[in-house]
Amino acid sequence: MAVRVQAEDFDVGAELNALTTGTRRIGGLAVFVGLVREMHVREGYHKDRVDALTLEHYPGMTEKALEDIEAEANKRWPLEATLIVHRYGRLEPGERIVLVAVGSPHREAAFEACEFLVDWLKTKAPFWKLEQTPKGDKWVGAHDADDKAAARWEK
Amino acid sequence: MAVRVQAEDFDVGAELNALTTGTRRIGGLAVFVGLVREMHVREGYHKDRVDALTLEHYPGMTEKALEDIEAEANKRWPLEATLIVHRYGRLEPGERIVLVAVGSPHREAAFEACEFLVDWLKTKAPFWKLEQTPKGDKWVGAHDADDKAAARWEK
Amino acid sequence: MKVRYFAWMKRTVGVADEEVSPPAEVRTVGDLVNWLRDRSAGHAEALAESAAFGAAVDKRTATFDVSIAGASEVAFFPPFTGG
Amino acid sequence: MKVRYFAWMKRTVGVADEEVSPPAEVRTVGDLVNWLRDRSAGHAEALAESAAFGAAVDKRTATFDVSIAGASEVAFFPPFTGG
Repeated sequence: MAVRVQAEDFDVGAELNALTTGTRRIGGLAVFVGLVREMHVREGYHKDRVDALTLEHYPGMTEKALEDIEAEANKRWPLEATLIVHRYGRLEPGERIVLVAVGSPHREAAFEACEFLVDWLKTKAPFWKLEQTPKGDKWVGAHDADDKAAARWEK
Repeated sequence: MAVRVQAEDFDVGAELNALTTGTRRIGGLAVFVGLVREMHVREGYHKDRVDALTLEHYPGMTEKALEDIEAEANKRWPLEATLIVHRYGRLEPGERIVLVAVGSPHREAAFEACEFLVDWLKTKAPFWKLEQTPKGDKWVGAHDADDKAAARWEK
Repeated sequence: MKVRYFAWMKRTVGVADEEVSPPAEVRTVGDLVNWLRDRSAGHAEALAESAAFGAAVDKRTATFDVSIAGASEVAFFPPFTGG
Repeated sequence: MKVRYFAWMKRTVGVADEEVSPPAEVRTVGDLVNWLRDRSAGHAEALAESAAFGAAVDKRTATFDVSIAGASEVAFFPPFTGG
């Protein structure tokens, strides 16, 4: 179990190797990598172009929130390994934002727990996205879809 | 879109980098890595120990089957990138067997398509597992659970 | 007690954090919100709609009925948009 | 026409593949199964239970009612256990 919040990029291959080395009880490793997507680009009409994102977070609270979420996943599913790495700071389209990796003896548990972690960290970890556009900075609003995705795991 | 069947191990980090480089339309990358799990090991009583697996496949048909499954996923979900790498030959506990990676603008589509690919390749791609145990070789039987997992995507 | 603001609330209030000493009758997160609104026009604007933001007491998410007694840090922020 | 066997069926039949020339009345995969059973005790054992194995015609999965007319390769194998 590990949680990291950092400005630097992460090496997905190295992270996954470290996670699975030394254990032979992982049958399935489910992984999610979130990337900055080039948004709202219309051919020749760049009104809504996003040049970059800046991720602000709440140092100290972020780590606690991610550890709580990770502990909850380990309580709900039989997991052998979990990892959450989340970046902050300025990120351009194509850059990695977040890595979530879950190893379990069984693939169903790995997939479910990975989706759970991604859904919950979007709504329960203190990050805020500021979009840089040609018209100026714009704070990203919360998505109803993300709230719904997170709510399906409430019990 | 790409499918590979090979005896050699694969480098997860390098494969994912190659998959996402050059496109900025991927917001979420869902990945599954299947590993050989140490099975049925009971402390001091190794009756059911599995020393290794040998994966046999049907060259020529395997590639076609995987390409069909990959095409089906691309028909069902809006995907930007898909990759299936499956190994054959002798594999020891802890070794990687299969890599499935799916990039999409949206994380829900990436997760669903990745699970779909894993479920379908288990039941529709011509691979057979032979277990090496202290008591001799044993062919692995098909799992009802795998059939059920694959069936939920039938329509 | 330190009060911190994040994302657009920080820009609207005009400071990232400030030391405050609310009177004894300010007992909960909700009481603190009411009390802070009077500090400036920026505070009043940022804290106007209680449904538009959340809070944390000592770095744990807290609802507005949670006590701030003994707390060293209270934070206010808009809904999270990470991931 | 080449017939191929995989996994335990290959061991039970005793060969990985063989060239066969079935008579004209052997029209479908099912007909071929019946015809192959008479070739040896190993064939009879491997192909005894039609529910226990599947087939492919020219490297595409095929049910037992599929025609083998013009096919260059027919394969028989137990349920897949990859992934």
